[in-house]
Amino acid sequence: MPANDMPWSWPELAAIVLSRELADGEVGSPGGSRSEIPLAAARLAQLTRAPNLAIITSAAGFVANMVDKPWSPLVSSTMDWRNVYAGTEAVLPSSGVFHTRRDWFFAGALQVDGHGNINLTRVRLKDGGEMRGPGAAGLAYSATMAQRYFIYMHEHSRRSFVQRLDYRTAIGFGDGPGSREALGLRGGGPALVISPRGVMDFDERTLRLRLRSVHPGQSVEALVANTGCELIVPSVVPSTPAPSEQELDVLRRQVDRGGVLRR
Amino acid sequence: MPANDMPWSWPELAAIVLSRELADGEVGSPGGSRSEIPLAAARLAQLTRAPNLAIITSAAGFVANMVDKPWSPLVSSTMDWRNVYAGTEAVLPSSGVFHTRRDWFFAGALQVDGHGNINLTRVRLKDGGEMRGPGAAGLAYSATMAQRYFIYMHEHSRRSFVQRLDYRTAIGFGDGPGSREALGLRGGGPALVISPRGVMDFDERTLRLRLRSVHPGQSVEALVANTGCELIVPSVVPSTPAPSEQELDVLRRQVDRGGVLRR
Amino acid sequence: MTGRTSKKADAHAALADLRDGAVVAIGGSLFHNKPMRLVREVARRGARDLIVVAVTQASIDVDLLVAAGCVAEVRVPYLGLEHHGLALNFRRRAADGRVKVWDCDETQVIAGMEAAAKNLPSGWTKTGVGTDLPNSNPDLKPVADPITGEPMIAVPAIRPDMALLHATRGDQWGNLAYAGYPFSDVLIAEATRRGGGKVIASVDEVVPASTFTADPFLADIAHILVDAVVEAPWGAHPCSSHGNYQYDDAYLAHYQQSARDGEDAMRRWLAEHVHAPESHEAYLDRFLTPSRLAALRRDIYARQ
Amino acid sequence: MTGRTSKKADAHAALADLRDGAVVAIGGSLFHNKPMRLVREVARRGARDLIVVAVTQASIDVDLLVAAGCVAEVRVPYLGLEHHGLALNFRRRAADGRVKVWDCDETQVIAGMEAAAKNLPSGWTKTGVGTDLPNSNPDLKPVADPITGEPMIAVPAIRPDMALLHATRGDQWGNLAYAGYPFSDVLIAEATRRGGGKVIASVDEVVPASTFTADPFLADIAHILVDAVVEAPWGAHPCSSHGNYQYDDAYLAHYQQSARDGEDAMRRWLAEHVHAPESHEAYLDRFLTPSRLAALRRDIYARQ
Repeated sequence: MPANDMPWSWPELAAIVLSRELADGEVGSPGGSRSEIPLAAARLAQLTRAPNLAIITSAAGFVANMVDKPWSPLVSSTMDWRNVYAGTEAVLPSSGVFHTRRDWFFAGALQVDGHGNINLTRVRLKDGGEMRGPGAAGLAYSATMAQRYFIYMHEHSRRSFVQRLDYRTAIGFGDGPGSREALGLRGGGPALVISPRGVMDFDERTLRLRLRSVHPGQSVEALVANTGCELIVPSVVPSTPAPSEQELDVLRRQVDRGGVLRR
Repeated sequence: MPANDMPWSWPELAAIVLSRELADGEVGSPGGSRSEIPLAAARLAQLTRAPNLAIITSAAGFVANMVDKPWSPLVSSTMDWRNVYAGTEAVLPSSGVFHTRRDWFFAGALQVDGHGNINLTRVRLKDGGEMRGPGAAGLAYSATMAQRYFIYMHEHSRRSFVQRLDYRTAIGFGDGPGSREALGLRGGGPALVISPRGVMDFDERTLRLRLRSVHPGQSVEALVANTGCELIVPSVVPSTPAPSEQELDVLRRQVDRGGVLRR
Repeated sequence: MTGRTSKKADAHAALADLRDGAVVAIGGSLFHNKPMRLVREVARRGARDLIVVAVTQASIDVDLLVAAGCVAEVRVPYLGLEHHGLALNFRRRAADGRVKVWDCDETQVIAGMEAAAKNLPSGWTKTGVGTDLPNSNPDLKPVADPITGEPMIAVPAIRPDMALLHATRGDQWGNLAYAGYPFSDVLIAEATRRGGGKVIASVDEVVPASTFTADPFLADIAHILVDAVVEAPWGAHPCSSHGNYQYDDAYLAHYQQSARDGEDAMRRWLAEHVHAPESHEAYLDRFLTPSRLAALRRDIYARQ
Repeated sequence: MTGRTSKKADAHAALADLRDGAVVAIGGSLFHNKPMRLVREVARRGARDLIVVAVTQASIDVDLLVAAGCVAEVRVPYLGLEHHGLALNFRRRAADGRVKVWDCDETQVIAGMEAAAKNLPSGWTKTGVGTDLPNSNPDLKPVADPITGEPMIAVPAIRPDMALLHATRGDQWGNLAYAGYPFSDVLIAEATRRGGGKVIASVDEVVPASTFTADPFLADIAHILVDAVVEAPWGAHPCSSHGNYQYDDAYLAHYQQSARDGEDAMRRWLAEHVHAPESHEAYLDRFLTPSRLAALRRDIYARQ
């Protein structure tokens, strides 16, 4: 991870940036590795701009909204009772967890490519062996069916942003324009990739990864040098808008009082 | 309906005869028109010979057993709260009602043919019009998937026991030996047909309707004369074993205290 | 920051989106949990050409809409009035072709609704193989399983434009709780919402949202699946609110007698029971009394 | 008349039918509702060549069975120890081919289990279209939907020979109640029983049957889906009994350290934690204390 001298941690920045992507009235599931980041993002959105946003625990059915609810700690383990029970008003039957719309979800990945396809299954090592990841979980499903999704990468290197995945676990834009349509996929594919270095989205025409902003304190050059896949770099790359005082305040006082995101 | 001078009503006899077909440890659903008859049959079985028999309300998920439970009235409407709640220990989620094995179920019908196929959809009238029945309900499913089933006919005439159905709503033995196998159907097909005149089963080799017994007070001749489909009549046709004192006693004192089956 | 948006609505506003020709799913089963207050409102509006889906079973709900001339097609596995007899208005209009019938079994409708809930093109079932159902209903497509090759039936996804449900309790955010069985209402809500349709629920009581936050397992249907909550005390009448109050057998018998007496008698019944009452409250005060309500409650647990 | 037959059994008797090579489904998810008391018993028996299915997610349950040499194939959408890291025993044995991996997504396993629960040959899903999953797992068959022609994946029915579950409470007839989420345990029980397999459930407490007759909606899994109920207080330890007590993070960290230290360290861990304790009670007394139990309970609702 690159150096971060800012008055916020990388997970805090990720939670705040991702939070801004969520719109009022939407329904989505935080998930992926270090799921406390997307869970914080969704709670922060509910408590700031999106009071009608609904959180469904990924692969469990707890439907939660933190507006006017007592504070509850943010915990690392996704399905920890404290995480799923906080703000819950209804519990979907297990048969129905995959019967509801998801406007968004979050994915971590071992590798991502230039069309937003991701690998969570296995990575070939230089010694010819392979490192096995945790598996698809529900990401092959979500990537196929959800309205849009956000990829958060804890490492931004040529090993994690690759030209060619060792295994395509979940589809993004496939091989480019027309891929999703030909396969009859639902939803719009990946909307955004965030890493400790910056924020990327996808060019509307080519559906290729495009640099949207670099985080305060990071450089475009270092980001590009550490990206192994094609990346569209506009002539002007703005800085990722820094967390506002209100965002940091709500995040630290109402969402993550225990400081899990600062560890 | 033929005359019945016996000290029991036709629905009582039907409930008792059907009750004898149910084995301990089985799981099944009473259903069909006048579903109080199969419900009484199942409760009677639980309270006499089959304490581990489980009743699932047809198309709802109430799993009931009346052993050591307080008495509750028998009511005409299948899903009446009093019917479904009595003896209930668990309620299946609606998603799982069709995910559990049924060792048996019961079907009424507008018409039945000589291979136990049934019609609940529509009957052609002599004037060229048609009389529409209530529809398949879940019988096309049950006939396909359940281990075995019992058909109870409130009328035994050439209009209801027919050579050719006007519409095949649910499959019995289809066109005869090999039909179910060719279609990959689950379960063993119809086991028994009971009417106000007698009890019929199916010949093992031809899978054709076969007279098993005539009820006390009914004649083989009248039964045959009122049957419009082929019917195997053995040289000796015994009388349907009359309700025992214990059966009638448990039925009237513990199952149907209100006398719904005597109306 | 503005707060959350309430989903409480009156019946008229909740049904404003109902267009002629819509696919309307009705919840409950037989005489239970039928959203009769909403059904009467649909008939009052004079909706036309509806395709009505009910799963698992329908009774006066669909028969009344048929009698009121609202229905073009019926997709119902069982339509009848149980111990009161067959659904006579339906039978009359099906016989002369004014209403089209989509023959089906419960599990076929469920397969189509599950496909919609999962956002898939079709659902697969064994049901109907070897029967006349795929012959009289061409939407039920005979296919071969790709693994074993055995005969199966594919049912295209059924995506209602609107679902009408009745629950015992609900809160302003749309969470719904059933005292008795929810029948297939959860699936109906899932299939409707997933395909972009509206889910309208009447409830006997609107309760504080704290009811659900205190015990979130109470909610049979989560607010994310519900668009509008219509407060309608005794809103299932003359059907039962399952586990809360019983169906009104005398009222049902009167309905069935009118149906038996023919179309003129049915029109008079509709005028009196559907069109004349100016509001749900007027309906309740006209056709029910406190002692009758007490009897309908008492019957729930009656041990003789 | 003889009475009903109790399904209470001790773990050893309940697992008597487990044969080498069996397809075993494990319930719960991640660190929650894992039937660890039963999992340890399977390892103690020295079961071999099991095909282990877990849906939705697995952690120490499957990794421990892999470490004990019981497993030939893993069918698990996510296998990892969450904040403790990857499943190292699994990773080691998958890398050198001692364990076969059936690559899959949650919804693919669910499609296969739903097919089994419905007694159908295959389940259909959109999941996996356009990915490498059907390439590395030939059981996931690319097919075309018969209505729209669009690409789909057919998953053959997954029919476990045995299911191992953990619930909070159960009665002697086999009714089970969960204080928290039942995850996919209902589907696992349905799929297993429908195909003729055995469903074995451990419970923290066996309660009187009157608990369920007083409120039948309490039962998350009905007795008709359960073959044996094994009383096992704190039987999910070191995982959580969801909504009842928390997972034991220190114990999990120690497990993970042993896995990290290699196969010898893992063998020592298994000897101490799985093989040495003569009974479940001996295990509890060796690795837990009353104050630790109080802390695991307290953490459920902890507000800092």
